[in-house]
Amino acid sequence: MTQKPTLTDEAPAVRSAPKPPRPPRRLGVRQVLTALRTFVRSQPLGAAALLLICFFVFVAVFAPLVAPYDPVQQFRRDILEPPSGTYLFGTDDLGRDVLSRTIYGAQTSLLIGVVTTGVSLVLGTAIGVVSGYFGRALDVVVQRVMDSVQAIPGIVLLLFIAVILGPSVRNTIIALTVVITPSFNRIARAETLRVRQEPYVEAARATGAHAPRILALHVLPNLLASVLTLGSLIFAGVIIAESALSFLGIGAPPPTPSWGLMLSEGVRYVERAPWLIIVPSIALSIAVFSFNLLGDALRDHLDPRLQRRALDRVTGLWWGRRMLSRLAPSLSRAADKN
Amino acid sequence: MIGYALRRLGFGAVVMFLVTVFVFMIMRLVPGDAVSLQLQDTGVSKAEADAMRAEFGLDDPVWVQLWTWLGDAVQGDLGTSFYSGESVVDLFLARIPVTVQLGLMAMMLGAVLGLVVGVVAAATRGSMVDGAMRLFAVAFLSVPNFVVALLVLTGLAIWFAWSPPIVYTGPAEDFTSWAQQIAIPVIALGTGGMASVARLTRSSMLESLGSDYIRTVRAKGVRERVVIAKHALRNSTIAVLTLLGLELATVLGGTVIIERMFSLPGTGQLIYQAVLDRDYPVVVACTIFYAGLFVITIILIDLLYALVDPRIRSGKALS
Amino acid sequence: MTVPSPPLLEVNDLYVQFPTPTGPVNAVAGVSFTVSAGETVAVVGESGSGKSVSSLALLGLLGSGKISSGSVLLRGDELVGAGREKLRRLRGAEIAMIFQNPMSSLDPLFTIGDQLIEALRVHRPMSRRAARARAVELLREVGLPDPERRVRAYPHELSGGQQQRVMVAIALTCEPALLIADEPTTALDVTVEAQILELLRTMQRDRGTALLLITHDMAVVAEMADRVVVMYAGQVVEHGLVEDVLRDPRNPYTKALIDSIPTPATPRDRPMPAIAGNVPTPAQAPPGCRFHPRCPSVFERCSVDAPRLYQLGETRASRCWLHETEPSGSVAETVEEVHRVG
Amino acid sequence: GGGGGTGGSTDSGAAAPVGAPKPGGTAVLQLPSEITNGLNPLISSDPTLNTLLSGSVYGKLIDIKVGPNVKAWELEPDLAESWEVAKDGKSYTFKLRKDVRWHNIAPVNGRAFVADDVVATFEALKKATRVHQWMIEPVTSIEAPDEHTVVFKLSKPYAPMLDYLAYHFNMILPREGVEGKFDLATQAIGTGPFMLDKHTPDVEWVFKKNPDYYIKGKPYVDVIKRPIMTDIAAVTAALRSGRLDSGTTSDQNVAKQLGEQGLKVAETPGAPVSFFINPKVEPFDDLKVRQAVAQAIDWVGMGENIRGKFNLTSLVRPDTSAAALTRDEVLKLRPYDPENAKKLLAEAGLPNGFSTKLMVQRVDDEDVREAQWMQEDLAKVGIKMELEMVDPATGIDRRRKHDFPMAKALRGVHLPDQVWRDFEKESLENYTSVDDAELYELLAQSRAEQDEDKRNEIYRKMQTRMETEIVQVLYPIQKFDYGITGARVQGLYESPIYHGRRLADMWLNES
Amino acid sequence: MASGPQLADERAAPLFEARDLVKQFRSRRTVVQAVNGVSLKIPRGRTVGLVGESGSGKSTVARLALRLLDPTSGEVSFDGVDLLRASRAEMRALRRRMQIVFQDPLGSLNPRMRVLNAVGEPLSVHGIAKGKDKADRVVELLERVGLSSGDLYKFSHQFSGGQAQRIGIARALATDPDLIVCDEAVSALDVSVQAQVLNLLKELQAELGLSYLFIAHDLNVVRYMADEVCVMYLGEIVERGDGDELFADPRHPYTKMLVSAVPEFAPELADGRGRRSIPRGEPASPSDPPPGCRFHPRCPQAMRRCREEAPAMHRVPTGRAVACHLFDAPAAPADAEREASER
Ligand SMILES: Nc1ncnc2c1ncn2[C@@H]1O[C@H](COP(=O)(O)OP(=O)(O)OP(=O)(O)O)[C@@H](O)[C@H]1O
Ligand SMILES: Nc1ncnc2c1ncn2[C@@H]1O[C@H](COP(=O)(O)OP(=O)(O)OP(=O)(O)O)[C@@H](O)[C@H]1O
Ligand SMILES: [Mg+2]
Ligand SMILES: [Mg+2]
Repeated sequence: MTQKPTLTDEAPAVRSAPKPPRPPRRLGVRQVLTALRTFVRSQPLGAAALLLICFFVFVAVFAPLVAPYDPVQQFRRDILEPPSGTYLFGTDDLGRDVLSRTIYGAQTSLLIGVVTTGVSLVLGTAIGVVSGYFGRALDVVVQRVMDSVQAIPGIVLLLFIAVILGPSVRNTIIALTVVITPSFNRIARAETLRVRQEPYVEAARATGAHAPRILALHVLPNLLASVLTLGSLIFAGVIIAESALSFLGIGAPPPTPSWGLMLSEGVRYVERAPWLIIVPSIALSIAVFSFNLLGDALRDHLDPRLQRRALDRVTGLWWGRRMLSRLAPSLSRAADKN
Repeated sequence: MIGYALRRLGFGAVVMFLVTVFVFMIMRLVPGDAVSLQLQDTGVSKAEADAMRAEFGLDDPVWVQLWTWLGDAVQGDLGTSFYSGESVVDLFLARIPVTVQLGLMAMMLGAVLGLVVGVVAAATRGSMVDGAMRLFAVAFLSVPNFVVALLVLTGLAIWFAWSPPIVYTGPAEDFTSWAQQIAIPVIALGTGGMASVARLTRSSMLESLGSDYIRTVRAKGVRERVVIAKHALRNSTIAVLTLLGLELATVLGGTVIIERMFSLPGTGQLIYQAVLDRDYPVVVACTIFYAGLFVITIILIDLLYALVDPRIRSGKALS
Repeated sequence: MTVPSPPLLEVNDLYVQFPTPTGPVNAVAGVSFTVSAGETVAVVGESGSGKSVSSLALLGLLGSGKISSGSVLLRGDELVGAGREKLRRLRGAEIAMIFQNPMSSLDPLFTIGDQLIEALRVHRPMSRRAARARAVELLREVGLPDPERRVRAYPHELSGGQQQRVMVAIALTCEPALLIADEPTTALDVTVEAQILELLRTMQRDRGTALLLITHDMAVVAEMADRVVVMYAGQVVEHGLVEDVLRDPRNPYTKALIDSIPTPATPRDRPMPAIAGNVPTPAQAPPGCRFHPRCPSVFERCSVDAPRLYQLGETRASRCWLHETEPSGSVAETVEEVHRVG
Repeated sequence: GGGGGTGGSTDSGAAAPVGAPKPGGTAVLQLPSEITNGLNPLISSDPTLNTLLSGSVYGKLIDIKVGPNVKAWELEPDLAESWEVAKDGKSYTFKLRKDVRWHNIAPVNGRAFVADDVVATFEALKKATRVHQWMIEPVTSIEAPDEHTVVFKLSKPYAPMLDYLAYHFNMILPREGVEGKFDLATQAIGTGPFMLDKHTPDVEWVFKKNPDYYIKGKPYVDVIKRPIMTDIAAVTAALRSGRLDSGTTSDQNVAKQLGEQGLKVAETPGAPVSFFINPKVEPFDDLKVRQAVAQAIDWVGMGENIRGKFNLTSLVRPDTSAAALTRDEVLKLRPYDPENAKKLLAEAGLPNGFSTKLMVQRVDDEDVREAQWMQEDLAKVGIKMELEMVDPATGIDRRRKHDFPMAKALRGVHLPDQVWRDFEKESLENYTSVDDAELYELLAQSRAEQDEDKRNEIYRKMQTRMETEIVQVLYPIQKFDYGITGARVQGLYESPIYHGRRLADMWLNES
Repeated sequence: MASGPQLADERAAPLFEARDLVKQFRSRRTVVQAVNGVSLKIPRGRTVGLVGESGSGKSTVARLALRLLDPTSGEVSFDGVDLLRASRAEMRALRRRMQIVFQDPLGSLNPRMRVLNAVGEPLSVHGIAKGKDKADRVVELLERVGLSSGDLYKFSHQFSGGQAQRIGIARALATDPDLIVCDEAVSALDVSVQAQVLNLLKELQAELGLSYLFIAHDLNVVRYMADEVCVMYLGEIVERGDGDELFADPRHPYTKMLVSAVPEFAPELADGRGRRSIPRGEPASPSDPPPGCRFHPRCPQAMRRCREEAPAMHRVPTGRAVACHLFDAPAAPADAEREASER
């Protein structure tokens, strides 16, 4: 009654693949397109957000071509002109074209957003991963330092850094990076503690793999999803933070066109020249909105089943209003206990 | 539990010490000092300015300053302002109530609205209501709070010729006036919090709604309303608590713009002005206070967890 | 109990659909079975065969899924398409459920007393005090030691076996006519499993509750059930009295499944009889007979046409083309017709 | 310095009063910032302190006149009824009023004001080296021959003496305060029309009427509240809702808007915009380059577009001295002439311009806008100027360390002599290291010159020299602030200095 | 391949030997005695099975055996090398020769790694093969476990549980190990697939002469796989012996309880119901083990002595060893082979 079991049982799926397929190229156009296609299909909303972001990036990169005027050129006869055919979105209090400033503003704001998020992501993740993976004294020391950076009120750090280095786009980036890095550290560390206990990491250790290899091939790829998601959300927070810094006069120095600066400069004219804040506000909102949506979509897309829990916690905890999501002590603590 | 708490407190102390060291190091790098500022417009000679510096201990090497400060701090003396000569503790304590009121109210507003929005969105997942609520939440996230505050303030003044009372009064003195005064700042600060609470509530609600124990509750025949309000919501509070606790720590440190805008005598203004004035004793003390607050908040969150979740109470890790 | 009483529960040609990113998927495709009052019916099948989905569908607890066709009759009363409120009233009162993983099936934030009291008071007006007293009594009945104290315990303070006892107590609060137990012992150790199975058995015997026992363990079926329904890839492939099916499986799948279970008698020096290949997910169910790619007795027709469920005698049915040509000559009749008869 | 930004007065209403003065009521006047350093005038030079106390709580010997028809700097008696200057300019004799009493607050308890108080005050001031001693530097002795006479003896003639005595710093304190019988830092007991009633830190100051003020019937209002309000949006909203009677903005657009809405707007002369060019930094060591910079910028356009109301000035303010160069004179010395600027640059060997930085210490938003205006103008002649925003502490520090190529700030000086003091060699505020023998010679002459017209002539020469030969410090325009008052506030006149006594003339028309 | 119940092979030195392994996990408040004096020998080419309830310390023994954890005390040696004294380099070299297969087939594969790299990881780590060589070798391995080269570039989520477990086994085979520890390698699989994997493991053993430490909680599976079965209870081995005999004639009261608790699947028995005895009590917690014999609170035959004194391992005539006072026969206390020593 029993059929003789074969060692290599012939499941039809196996049978129909006689030749080994070519290895997928790492970053071929085809791969990117395929990845994009699946993303679009599974996350239409996220794809729309991505499109918007691409639009912003395009506008930022090609600002000189897109913008009707030089963003710092002062049309001194046309101060605070309302929107018209000449100035699509009106002019500001120095007679500069608001549309052009908004377009160039995308450059500054995106630059600050990308670099700040990028650098703090890399830095924070590196610190968190190493600290979380090796644990013990190193972890305790590193985490206390990170805690201390977080425990200093963001505004004090930002003010001090701005005062020491002077306000400039670069220094805004430095200041925000210092403030944000600990949150990436936290999430990366919490995720490392989780991933460290995954059987596949233990399997790699059993194989005799060195720590650097395990970190690079097993730990990092598996926490990237959460880190990237947090990143896309923090990105939005950074743009908002930049406006707050500008409002306090410690952001990008004038006449640099940046949305934050435009908002903080224009806010005095809400009544007389509302276009001064409406235009950058809308740009800011759409950008932030896109990054939020993209974050959500990335989370869903990258990790349909894995890590859902940790991620939801994290993404809910992003910047919110203030400087940081000082997130995940609960996560790290939960992991500590094991 | 006690050992654990002690360990946390120990960490807290380390953190506060590190914060102190950082702040002293940073101050060394900052250009300008309180003496130059105080003596501007006075035609004072350099020698006199240096004498004043010596008086403030500003001419000592930074580690001596740090050591002196620590020595005094251990004896309970956190220093006095370079300017008013008042004790920094008094300065801080006089201003903390406003910040705490503002922070707490904003958080409460954010928490209540956020919970409602989050719960409704989760309960109607995928529907128009859900979509609208999420959109609404993100919209609030993407407008800086000072812009919200300004729009509300200006709008009210233009259309209703109304503005909040100018002079801050405590809630005990004149409740109506206080309420009117604090309303707009609270709204401005609270909306952002609301958006993040809503987000988090929604996602953790969805997480609990999909869990096994909710299935059990439903299988008992419990009404969906009760399922959501009693079981799912309570199980989502851990995550929301984390957020709220940490937001509190940041909201308290981040009310500078709003406090300035509404002339609220809070710590945000104090610390901001102290940095600009290079009033180091005040900066150091405020930072230490905030760091302490941060540490305590985190410990408090832990205790709250234990209150909410019996597993944590008995020392078992979160599931 | 070999004579089937009029069915308490009748599930007829049930289809359950889940939306997935790649389009809707039928996780359950045409499941029919009946449960009579006081009877124990076991549903077995490998992981993903649709056992849980079928049972959750009965009470509208599918979440994102929905019943796309078929009918569920509880004492002749149609449940498919019934209002939420009606289903809610049935849950716990008429049909109760216990689940696979007791650790995660109890709300961690409430004491087990609270959870029992909630179950008691949902369907019957009852004072808290009375409910508490009843809760203690129920805990005692399910054999939880020291129930007066344990009523104030939180789920995590109990062991897995004790938690499952609490689940049983909750399920039995309203004396339901049918208890659905979805793999109640899979997460438990063998020693504890034996205890819980014993508990279920006595509870059922004492109260005359019908039991729909979902499991993937043939041994549990052998221990517990009167009748067995074997599922594969969202379909019922065979059903019948336990003695008949286990002793003489007619469907090749059932046969192969039974063979692949290691027993104390399995010879150690010979390979285990195994079924080649893997259980297909509902989305990739092959055409024709869903088992044909793995079937040792496969022939051409199997990969083309889907076989119907053949009635083999009064209490027995199997889904296989072999029955059409079977010399035994038992009347090949679809189960649907049987239902129409009685 | 930067802190003195709002220069002259903070509250002012220019329109002629409606109806007759009537007593009573509470006036709410914006105070833009909190004091930083305690209330002791011997220690603090905080402008906010002067706003609060000078003239209103503490009287001075001499004051300046304000009122509907006063246009220029004109002295009037306050605690001194009359005064006399010796021919040689080395002795000043003041006859004091006899009807003045100190506020009725312990430990002074409303005793009569006597010459001894003046002696005590100025002796203390001479010792208070850190702050204002420089104003009375040549004074060698202060004597009180009788209860109501005070004689100042000077080492040399010192023409600015009277101006300085009228200046807001020189409040007269009771001897008890000077001697520490009460704490000058927390208490203020003066002779002025108002008494300090209450202070809630960071919130507000409350003053109440001094019932024993020497001018009978004044002050009119019972209470003055000075809530601390920094944000212009909040001030605007409060003015609109009537919660605030008076506020100040530096923003012409806001002022215009509020004016259109029925509030009274008074243009109040403010501090000079100060622009420093550091000759120690190349290429500014070349006078031609400095001249080019000065001529490349359209100062008039800047004033018109950004400040609205402004005065084109050289260093001396028109509202405090008749010596100030007029607009036309200034334009002649410092024309807007980008072509010439380019030529000058070419002559200096920089035909293609150069890159530099402007350190901007922001006091109000207009500062930043002006900096951008200057930036654009300089760009047109090929000077690429980057803006470097600094906070006040950094600003003052770097200016004193001469650590900037160009700097823009608001230097809160009022009186001509005060202006020149900055450029003395040893002065800490000599940011651009002015070192000009001829200028110093003129300064010495001016101090010795008793005749006002002659002295003004010297001041003119000095301004001309600064504009043409030195060109290291420019106060290119004097900004105006906009005092905005509600309809009920009457009789509140602008003043170039912090001048609290004018509040005694203010009354509220409750309608 | 098959062999009789030749236990404790004296002929050759065992491939793997553990002596008196103790592992305690200390947390702030409690000490979990996960493993408490376990001794094991795995002869070359043989399978030693380990059964026990959840939490009895099976996985901990597995980790100790591979030195993924350091024992609190005890000795582990592999092919005569003392693992605990091995240098880093030695240890790395030894890791080539011992591999592990985990319970959760999907969890033990990095979700972000293609099969090629997952299976090839040991090859890369030990510098055995690179590039094309590696791919060839991986294909070979995949074919050996019943997969094909078509799967080379897939990710783990594209496989079913059974296939994923095959990948795990392929990875374990990559370095030609001598010992594979299977920690519940089939527990998560459906019976039909479980049978496939069991067959595969046996087949590989026959072909490659592998030794297995085979851990499971299903007695039937362990019996089928192992030459010698060890029954663990609360960190201790309570009985060991040939699987068939253990089943047919359990000696230790715990083994008896375990065997009788297994629901019997016997289609040929018309009515076997209710025949079983229902086990008493529940396992105690390893953080608070009972004194004396750890099983005594649940033991139907407990005596006073059991409460006070921990039993030693006694050899019983059938070639088995039992840790129970009942076997402390007056006949031969001297014969008692003290394999496990209690503290
Ligand atoms: N929410 C859902 N969305 C999509 N598919 C689902 C969902 N729930 C279940 N399914 C699919 O339905 C099929 C049947 O699942 P079901 O849980 O009924 O299996 P089961 O027989 O109970 O298996 P197990 O023994 O693992 O519990 C599975 O293939 C599963 O993937
Ligand atoms: N890293 C650890 N820290 C603390 N306790 C641990 C750790 N690992 C295991 N334990 C504890 O040691 C005991 C034995 O665990 P182990 O995993 O070895 O049991 P097991 O027999 O494999 O159980 P299962 O059948 O559930 O896998 C358990 O009580 C467990 O909680
Ligand atoms: Mg199931
Ligand atoms: Mg285990």
